[in-house]
Amino acid sequence: MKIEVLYFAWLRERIGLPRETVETEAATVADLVAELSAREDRYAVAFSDMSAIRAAVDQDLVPLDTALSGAREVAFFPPMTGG
Amino acid sequence: MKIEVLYFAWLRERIGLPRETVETEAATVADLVAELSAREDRYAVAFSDMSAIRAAVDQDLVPLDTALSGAREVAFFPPMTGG
Amino acid sequence: MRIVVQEQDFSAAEETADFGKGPDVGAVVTFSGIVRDLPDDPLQQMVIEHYPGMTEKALTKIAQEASARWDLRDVLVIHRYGALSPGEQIMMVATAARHRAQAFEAAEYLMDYLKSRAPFWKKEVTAASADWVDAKDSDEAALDRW
Amino acid sequence: MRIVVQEQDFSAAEETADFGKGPDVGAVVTFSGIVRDLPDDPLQQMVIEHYPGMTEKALTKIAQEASARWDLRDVLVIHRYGALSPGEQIMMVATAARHRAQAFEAAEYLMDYLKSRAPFWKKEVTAASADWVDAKDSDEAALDRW
Repeated sequence: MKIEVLYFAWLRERIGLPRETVETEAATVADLVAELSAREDRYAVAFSDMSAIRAAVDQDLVPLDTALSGAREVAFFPPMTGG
Repeated sequence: MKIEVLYFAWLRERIGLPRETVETEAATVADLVAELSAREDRYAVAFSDMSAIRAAVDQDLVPLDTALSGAREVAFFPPMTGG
Repeated sequence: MRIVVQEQDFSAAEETADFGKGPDVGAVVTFSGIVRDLPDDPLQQMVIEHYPGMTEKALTKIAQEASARWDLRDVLVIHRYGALSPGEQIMMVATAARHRAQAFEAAEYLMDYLKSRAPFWKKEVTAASADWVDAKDSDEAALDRW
Repeated sequence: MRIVVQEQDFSAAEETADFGKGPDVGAVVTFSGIVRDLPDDPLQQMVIEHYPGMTEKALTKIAQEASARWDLRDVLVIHRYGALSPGEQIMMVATAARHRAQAFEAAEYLMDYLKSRAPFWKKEVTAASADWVDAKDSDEAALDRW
């Protein structure tokens, strides 16, 4: 399946791009992270501390074990700091 | 001594005047209340439930046993309801 | 610090236009109190009586205590008296601080003390009656949290 | 309910001029967040990144939850993104309710959730550095009270 993957804040800076289309068969968000990390060092570095990473599937904040079936858009980012 | 005595809200309405000058030797605020209550029924009625009365001496909220020595102005009123 | 006690209406927008300006201010909280209508017996007027002189003194003391306790960079208290109609503004407070918790807590403190320690009394006038508003036990109890 | 996410500045006065009008509203609380300067290394810019689409969705959800929980009569959330200078407004929330406790609590709830659950990220740019602001444990902990 094709998934739009988005990166924000320092995750975007470390990976070096704001978004990309990924062809993947990953079952969960965590599986997608493992797949990306195996691809290139910059992903492995960016995702090295998953306690500092939050994820959203189709614009809803979700836990990392969330299934990806039917997902169109997955986003990764650090804890939010709005307000 | 001469003291300016002020009444507010329903206390003012029951006593029928907003302020008066009182010649008194009352030692405390409570003594002044007793003296006024002994004077006329409308005072006795207004002061009948002292748990519903607050007092200020020279514009500071005080307990009823506060001494009156040196006081220029004493005010009586129900619990405040501002805001 | 600015304390205003007046009969006429005020513009919350104008009062807060220059409020809390400063390099150190990260949070501004405002509270406005408005005359609500009564559900069953429509309110004609809310009459607010006050104790001139003591009112300003009490509000100044409350604002000074809040300023010291929460390290406020600015504080504003405006309270009206006289006859108000439903929908009219009764009063407002504003607090400016470095962080949001300070600004929120100080504004709530100001409101709690203003309600039970500043000499204002409200009377609700309807076609059928004119009653002084009773102080609530919960208003006095609210002071215990500070 | 009104949710605004925009780059340009806004007028708190205009936004709240007609806010919370209604026979039932007795209390309006507003909170404004402002870019503070940094004490040692003067701030040149506060850059706010956001996630278009998710931001509006998250803010709407937070505002709807606050409205239901505190029976709000009106709620407003405005949040900017882009490069801001010290002293500029970052965001504001406003709540209108029957009583003051509802308006205060709802505004604090909105701020607590907005801070940790709406997709905004702040970067502080000075002459010497450009650092993403770390989320505070205390911000996450603040959610536990609700």
